[in-house]
Amino acid sequence: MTTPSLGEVSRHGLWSNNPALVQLLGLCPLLAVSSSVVNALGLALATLLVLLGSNVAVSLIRHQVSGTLRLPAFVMIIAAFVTCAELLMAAYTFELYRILGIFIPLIVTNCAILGRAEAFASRQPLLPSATDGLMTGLGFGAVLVLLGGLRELFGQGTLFVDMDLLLGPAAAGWGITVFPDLDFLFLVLPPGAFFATGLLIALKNLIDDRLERRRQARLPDRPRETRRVRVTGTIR
Amino acid sequence: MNAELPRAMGRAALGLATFALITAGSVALTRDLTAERIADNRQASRHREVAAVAPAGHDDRLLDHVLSRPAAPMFGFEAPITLWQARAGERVLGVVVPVTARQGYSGDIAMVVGLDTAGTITGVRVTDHRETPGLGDRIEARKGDWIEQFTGHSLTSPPAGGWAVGQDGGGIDALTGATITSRAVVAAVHRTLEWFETQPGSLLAPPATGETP
Amino acid sequence: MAERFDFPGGITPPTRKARATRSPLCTPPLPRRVILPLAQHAGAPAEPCVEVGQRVRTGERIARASGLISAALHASITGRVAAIEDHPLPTADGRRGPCIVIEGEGEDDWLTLPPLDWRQAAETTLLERLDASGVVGLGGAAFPTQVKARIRELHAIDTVIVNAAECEPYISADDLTLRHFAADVLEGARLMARLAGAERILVGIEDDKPEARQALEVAREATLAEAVPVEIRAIATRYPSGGERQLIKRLLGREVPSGGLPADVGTHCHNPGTLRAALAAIRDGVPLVERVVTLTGEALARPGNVVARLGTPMGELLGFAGLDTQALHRLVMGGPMMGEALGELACPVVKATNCLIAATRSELPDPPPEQPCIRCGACEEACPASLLPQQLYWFARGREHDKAERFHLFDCIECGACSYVCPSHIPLEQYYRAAKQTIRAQRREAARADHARHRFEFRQARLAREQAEKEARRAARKRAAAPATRPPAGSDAQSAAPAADLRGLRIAHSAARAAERKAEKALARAAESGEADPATLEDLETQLATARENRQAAEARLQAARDVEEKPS
Amino acid sequence: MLETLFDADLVTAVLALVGLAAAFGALLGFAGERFRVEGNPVVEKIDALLPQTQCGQCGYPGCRPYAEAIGEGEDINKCPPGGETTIAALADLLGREVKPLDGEAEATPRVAFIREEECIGCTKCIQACPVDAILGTARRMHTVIADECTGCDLCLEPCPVDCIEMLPRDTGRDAAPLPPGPGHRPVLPTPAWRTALIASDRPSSSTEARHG
Amino acid sequence: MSLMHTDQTAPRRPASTTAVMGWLLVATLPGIAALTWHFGWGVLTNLGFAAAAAIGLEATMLRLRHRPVAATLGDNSALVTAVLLGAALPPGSAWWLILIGMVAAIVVAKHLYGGLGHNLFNPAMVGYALLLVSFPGPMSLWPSPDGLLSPEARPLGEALHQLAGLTSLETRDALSGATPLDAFKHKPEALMASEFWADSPLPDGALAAWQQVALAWLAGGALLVYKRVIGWQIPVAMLGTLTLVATLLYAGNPSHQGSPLFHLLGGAAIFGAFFIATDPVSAATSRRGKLIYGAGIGALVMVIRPAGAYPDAVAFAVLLMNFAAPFIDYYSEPRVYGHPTATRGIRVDVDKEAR
Amino acid sequence: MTDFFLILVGTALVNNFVLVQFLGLCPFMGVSSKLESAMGMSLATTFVLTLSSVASHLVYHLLLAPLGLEYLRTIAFILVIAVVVQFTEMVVRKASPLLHQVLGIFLPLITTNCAVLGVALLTLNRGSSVIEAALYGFGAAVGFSLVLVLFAALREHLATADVPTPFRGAAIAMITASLMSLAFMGFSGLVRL
Ligand SMILES: Cc1cc2nc3c(=O)[nH]c(=O)nc-3n(C[C@H](O)[C@H](O)[C@H](O)COP(=O)(O)O)c2cc1C
Ligand SMILES: Cc1cc2nc3c(=O)[nH]c(=O)nc-3n(C[C@H](O)[C@H](O)[C@H](O)COP(=O)(O)O)c2cc1C
Ligand SMILES: Cc1cc2nc3c(=O)[nH]c(=O)nc-3n(C[C@H](O)[C@H](O)[C@H](O)COP(=O)(O)O)c2cc1C
Ligand SMILES: Cc1cc2nc3c(=O)[nH]c(=O)nc-3n(C[C@H](O)[C@H](O)[C@H](O)CO)c2cc1C
Ligand code: SF4
Ligand code: SF4
Ligand code: SF4
Ligand code: SF4
Ligand code: FES
Repeated sequence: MTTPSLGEVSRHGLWSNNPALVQLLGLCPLLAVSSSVVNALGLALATLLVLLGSNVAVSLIRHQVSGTLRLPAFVMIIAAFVTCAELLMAAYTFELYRILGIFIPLIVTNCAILGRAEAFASRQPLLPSATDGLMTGLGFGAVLVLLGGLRELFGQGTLFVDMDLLLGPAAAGWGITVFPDLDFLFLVLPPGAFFATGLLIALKNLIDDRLERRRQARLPDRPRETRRVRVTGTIR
Repeated sequence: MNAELPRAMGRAALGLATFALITAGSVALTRDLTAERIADNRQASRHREVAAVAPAGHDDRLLDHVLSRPAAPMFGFEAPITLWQARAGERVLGVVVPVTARQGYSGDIAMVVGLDTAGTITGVRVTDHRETPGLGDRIEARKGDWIEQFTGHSLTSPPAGGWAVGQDGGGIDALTGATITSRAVVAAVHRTLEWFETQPGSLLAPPATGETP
Repeated sequence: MAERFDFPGGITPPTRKARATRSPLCTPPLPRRVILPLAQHAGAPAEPCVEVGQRVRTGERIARASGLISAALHASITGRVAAIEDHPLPTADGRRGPCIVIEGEGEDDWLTLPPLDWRQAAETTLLERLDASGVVGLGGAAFPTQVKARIRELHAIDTVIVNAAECEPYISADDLTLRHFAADVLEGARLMARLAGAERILVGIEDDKPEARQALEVAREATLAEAVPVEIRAIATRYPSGGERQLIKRLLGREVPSGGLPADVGTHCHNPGTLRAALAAIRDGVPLVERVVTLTGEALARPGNVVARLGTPMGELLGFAGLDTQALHRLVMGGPMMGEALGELACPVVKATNCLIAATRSELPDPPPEQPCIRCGACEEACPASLLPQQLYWFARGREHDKAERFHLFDCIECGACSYVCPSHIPLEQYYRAAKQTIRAQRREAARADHARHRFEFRQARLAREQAEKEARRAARKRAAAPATRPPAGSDAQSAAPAADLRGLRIAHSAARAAERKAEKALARAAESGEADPATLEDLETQLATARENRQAAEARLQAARDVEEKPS
Repeated sequence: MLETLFDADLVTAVLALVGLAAAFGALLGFAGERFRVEGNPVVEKIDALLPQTQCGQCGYPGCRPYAEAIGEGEDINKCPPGGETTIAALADLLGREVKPLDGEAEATPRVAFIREEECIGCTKCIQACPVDAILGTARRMHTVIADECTGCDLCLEPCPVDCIEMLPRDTGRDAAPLPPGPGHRPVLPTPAWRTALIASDRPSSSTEARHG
Repeated sequence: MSLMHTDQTAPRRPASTTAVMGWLLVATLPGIAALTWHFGWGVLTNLGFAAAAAIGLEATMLRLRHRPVAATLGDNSALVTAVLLGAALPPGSAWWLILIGMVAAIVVAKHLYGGLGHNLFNPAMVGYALLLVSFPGPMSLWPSPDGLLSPEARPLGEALHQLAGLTSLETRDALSGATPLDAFKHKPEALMASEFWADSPLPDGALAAWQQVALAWLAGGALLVYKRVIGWQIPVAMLGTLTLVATLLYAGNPSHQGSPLFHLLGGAAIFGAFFIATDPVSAATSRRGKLIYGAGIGALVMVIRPAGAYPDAVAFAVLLMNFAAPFIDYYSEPRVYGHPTATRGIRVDVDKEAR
Repeated sequence: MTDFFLILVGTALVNNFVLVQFLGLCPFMGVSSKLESAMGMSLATTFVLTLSSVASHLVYHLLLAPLGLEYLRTIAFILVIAVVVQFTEMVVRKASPLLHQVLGIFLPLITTNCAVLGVALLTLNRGSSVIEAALYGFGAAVGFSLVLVLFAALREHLATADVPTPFRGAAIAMITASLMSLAFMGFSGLVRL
């Protein structure tokens, strides 16, 4: 596996191989914690940190672990990061810790994290791995927050409510009520989470499609040539 | 191959153990460093909850005045009860009782109920629940003032039979679309009041006779 | 009518047979020119055995059967071979194909074969005669009767069934054949019963043909003394009772296994026209040059059944029946359910042409546009094979061929009952036909790929063997050149490696030998069973050759290693 | 700091987990040794799905090496002779996403044809053919066994006199198209007798797709 | 190919999809009439607005998807969805409620899946369930069955007001009530069934009205079966299972459970059995599959009704079985001619390995 | 007995892990495009889930709790799970290579199937016995398998549908899951946990 450029890594993590919209990994926290912006943002930050840390750590030890032990070793690293994060959150942002509840330990099993560790960090040097962790985390977080905003706005008619839990008292007044009296439970409940995610994926497809079409239009008509290796003879 | 087996096992055991050493070590270290702060946070948070429902005028040392009472399954207390006295100096103003409402819509609902000496409710707060966002979660004080309606009520007001949600013929409004949750909360508060009746005086005894922490 | 056995589903479309059954069978004037496609039967096309310009007599063989399943072709008029060239064939896709065109002389000069007595002649003689006469099934599939009649070689048959159901609307060719030649048909059936070794003959006839049934009864009464008993059973009119599988189920309660033949359940099914043609070929020595064709449809002034010479251009035949070209909207060969809509009047009548419908627009209107399937299940109720047509439709449309097969696509008899009832007017069986053809093509390609891989492996093995042999020779030469020289000091390390190698090589050699034996056995088994087709056998041979090459390569390598081994000692 | 490090709590924690991990590690080591698998049987199945043209357009010397590469994680869309069908089949087998073909699909299957009058009998093509589909010996004219030829065109390049060309292969009548689908009328032949009669009388709508 | 088509002869069965849907619409007339008779003009305002919304949405979606608009609209299927959803909603619903329901039904459940014939879930029930989950309040308020002509009956004008969202049922609390199933479900646990009926919180004549409506649906359903628009399998299996389970429950605890007749006629069971569960697109396809499918719906209704949070469970039961239908299809193929036994299920990879 | 039954129904249907609790979604979306693989995945997950539920329970109550190391539970559980999965993987790889290939990356990803850790943690919170823990794990797995298999059949059906282009693939699968989840709302309130 060759080492991709950092730009490429970033593009992958943020858009073209976005964990939430393309790889469909890390869906559980994505759907479960996206009922409001504040929850989403909290989990996004926690996930980002863990992802970054685990990618770095896995990349550092990638030459030391053998086949059978790889998986247990990686998850233990991730679990350690998560537990530390949990403890630190409990120590420093206690309210948020209480709200995110069970989902913090579950960051451990956010498939996206192990997925990146397995697919990327375990084969790449430190810098790309760190970039990948950061960008994937950002990509995931962006979708998470977007989804949170969507569901909060159209489900409850508000936005940025309770941001003070995360950002301190300064953010106490951020909450705005956009549609008073709106209570569209569908979006608040599980079905709405799936639905909104489906719409986001479709939206991404639509954008990709448009971009691709525009790119195609700009390209001159160049017949694709077929590559050939002319190899015959004995194959052993 | 058979000769290989113990070697492979040993290698794997050693490898995994090393990882355990590193990870468990770092976690344990973090924990050591944060344990105190977390405990403080817990305490502070609990205090805020308790203070919110305690009778006015207390000395802000609510969590220091702990009482214990045996379990009372009849009233929904399945484990021994640990409650707090609200005091102003030596004077006992009332108590704050941690109550669990069973049969919520999705699981138990943890609450604290504040009572003054007369058995009048000084406040109810939900401290932990898993009710549906948008429906049942309006029992949270942050999400609505439904929970405030209990303040000022006592066992006799509303009178007998009135301690139920409107749908069941009682005098307490249920949250629209969340009758089950409402029913559970109302029932738990009601039982707490009944239990309070059965503990004449002892809960309100002045500090000298009351248990100390 | 309560019947003992029945098949599920089926439909009862309006029969519309009356117009063509009012008048008796008649013979139109001889065509001036006939066009005889080389491929008008199931199997390989016939091979022309006449030259352009050659004069041929009616009944003279002009093309011979080529291959196991094929049929001969005979001149249907007297005249000169004008051309052997491509002409439009009577198919829906308007394909063209090679045909022999005969320009007539206006007279009918027959060349017949000597008559045979089917009760006396040897079976092989009878089969040869059927072969020489180009008799094929006239019920639709045009399968060479001679091949079908060899049934006895592989299967035990107890019943010969005469398929006189004629369940499709419009068609009355069998009806008229029976009205006029019931005795011949029954005798033909006896002939087939003899060839198949059957002990009874069962005639299945739908109850909308009382005259034909009457004629059959009369013919049966006349031959009561014969050894093989004949039973005539009327069945309620329902499409597709004439499908042989459905008929067998309905008459006998037996089900032809999926992918099998009626012979697998001891039956042998023939169309009345086929039986009459077979009898004519043997008793009178007349090859198959004409057949009964129903000419019907509202665009015809004089509908009826005619005995038409094969190769007659359809336009000519229809003209005889009073075709109004202005009113003609659709020309259909066969019945309206399974027949094919043709685009040209110039197509010739072929052996499988049992009916020509010259329909007006109001009679057979254009199919309405297809609507989405709503899974209403009407098709399922109509399917005589108990398939789930709507599922097959979805899979065929989605090109999910493995699932279509899983839902038994290949058990569909393409009867079209499902399309008939579909409220969304989906031409379902067209989808099935397309899917089947695609699957067959894919299977062929897969077999090709397999074969190519085996050949490739063979080549690899051969190259490896050549390489190994070359090395072995080199090793031998080396040893011969320097027999006495002691190996230099470093040779210990060298000789240790071959020793380990040698064991590996020996194992490889015995594995290669085992593989060879396995391939030999597989080939022998396939060859013995007699069921494998030549391609499979060839493939197995390739595999065996590969195994041989591998074994030889292993041997050579082993030998070379041994040579190296022995050298120091 | 030091006393924190040697805190009893900490030591038990670490010891407990280390013990657990060691036990599990041993279990895994055992399983890893016991259930060791050699090779990859799936390669056989992948290979069976490839068209066996052995043309090398996938970038591997033949189908089998490509099959092995797929087993290792190579993309499944690199075989032009196989085209969409093969990609779909591979995706199905391996549970991967279908991807568009990387390269130019071949329009129709082809076979090599040697113009025998031009052939000088150099045997170069024989050596190039991966399936031994060319017959002939040195200095005699060569010919292709059409049934065996996979159409890989590997024999084209080595021929010094360019006497080999690729011709479309007869694949039989297998191109029955699916009907046009909902919203359209099934395709029936245009009745030629009508067009022949009066051009203007042609039923224009009978075979055309009908929209809206 | 088959060049003949049913229009010429079929005994009773409608000859085109348009006609199938048309007959379905005709068959809803008795039910709609009964509903209107008992619950007032609100039924008709529901239906009218739903139909308009359905046609508008269908046309929009067809245009967006570049499909022939006029030809496809003519198949009446959107109208069927609208009528069925409109009849299921509480009479006199506000326009926005109906619109959201129709968007869920036509846009999400139908056209995102590719339009008529492709949807996996019953569109009308998707719309209904979504509304039920999202707006439990408005969805459980039924007007009292005063009858169209009685003095208390609300005039058409008021129904239009409600449709416009200007007045809601809630503001006329005195006149509105729960459905019988809803009321029965929410009776205090201590109360016996008999006591409940003796002193029912329901408006007068509510139960009778519901039963009459159910019988009217039954009449329409009979027409559907007679015209062979639907097979008998699904309704019979569903109602049979429902009755069976209800009888068992009732026999086990007659003092607290509703009687089988109550379950059969007190809610939407009949309507569901003949008009909803039979939606051919989202149901199981084979005859045996339909039996399983129908039985599943019946059983689920009787699981959810007494124990679940929603009083009338038909919508959810139908959706749940829609969800299971493709799987049922895999396991209910009939025995095909020439095969010794029926093939059931899928071939798990063993076969493929052998291939 | 009824308790056990309630646990099963409760975990399998009412609080269905996938559709209601949002656990195990990645394999749910990832391995559901073919019925065959879905069945394989169901089996594997059922096995792993039940086993690891019990093992976690034991580790917690026999090792962590006595030593006062509750805070290490995440690490310990995930270790248990990873080992169980790894072990299963090796066995499957040996026993059915094709299944192994089909499940591909998903078998190791059972480790990160949140459902597995979720069950372990949720059983802890409920303070159940070993048998209950096993039942809870099994019920969750049955619920997971049920929806996975039904969903796979649904998606196979969907493969022939004429879905608008931007919605093809994951998007329509998500929306289907949404409607399934909507249908499962019907079970809400059936059993209170
Ligand atoms: C997804 C969902 C979540 C629900 N959550 C709650 C809840 O948290 N609390 C509650 O009391 N009712 C909840 N309900 C509603 C109950 O099922 C039931 O409909 C309601 O309690 C009846 O009350 P009502 O008579 O006020 O409408 C929920 C319903 C659904 C569909
Ligand atoms: C030994 C034997 C082999 C046959 N093989 C075939 C065959 O390969 N293909 C075929 O279409 N019919 C074959 N037939 C004839 C069928 O039984 C059947 O009569 C014929 O296909 C026409 O039937 P249909 O018009 O219902 O399609 C064979 C018959 C016999 C006796
Ligand atoms: C749907 C269907 C209907 C058929 N109807 C008839 C029929 O009415 N009469 C008939 O002789 N053959 C009919 N056949 C053909 C028979 O299956 C069978 O091929 C024929 O009887 C064999 O006899 P043959 O070889 O003499 O043609 C039908 C086939 C199918 C598939
Ligand atoms: C017997 C029958 C029942 C139907 N039931 C429904 C239904 O319950 N809901 C619905 O949206 N459409 C129903 N339809 C209409 C149609 O099937 C529906 O629009 C498709 O599901 C949309 O693809 C029904 C159609 C028929 C023929
Ligand atoms: S009859 Fe037509 S519409 Fe009905 S299920 Fe069959 S194919 Fe679909
Ligand atoms: S064409 Fe095939 S699927 Fe249709 S009814 Fe006939 S046998 Fe059944
Ligand atoms: S491109 Fe395809 S056919 Fe050619 S060698 Fe590669 S796999 Fe084989
Ligand atoms: S003959 Fe030529 S094209 Fe054909 S297989 Fe051999 S090398 Fe390839
Ligand atoms: S995040 Fe839960 S399974 Fe992937």
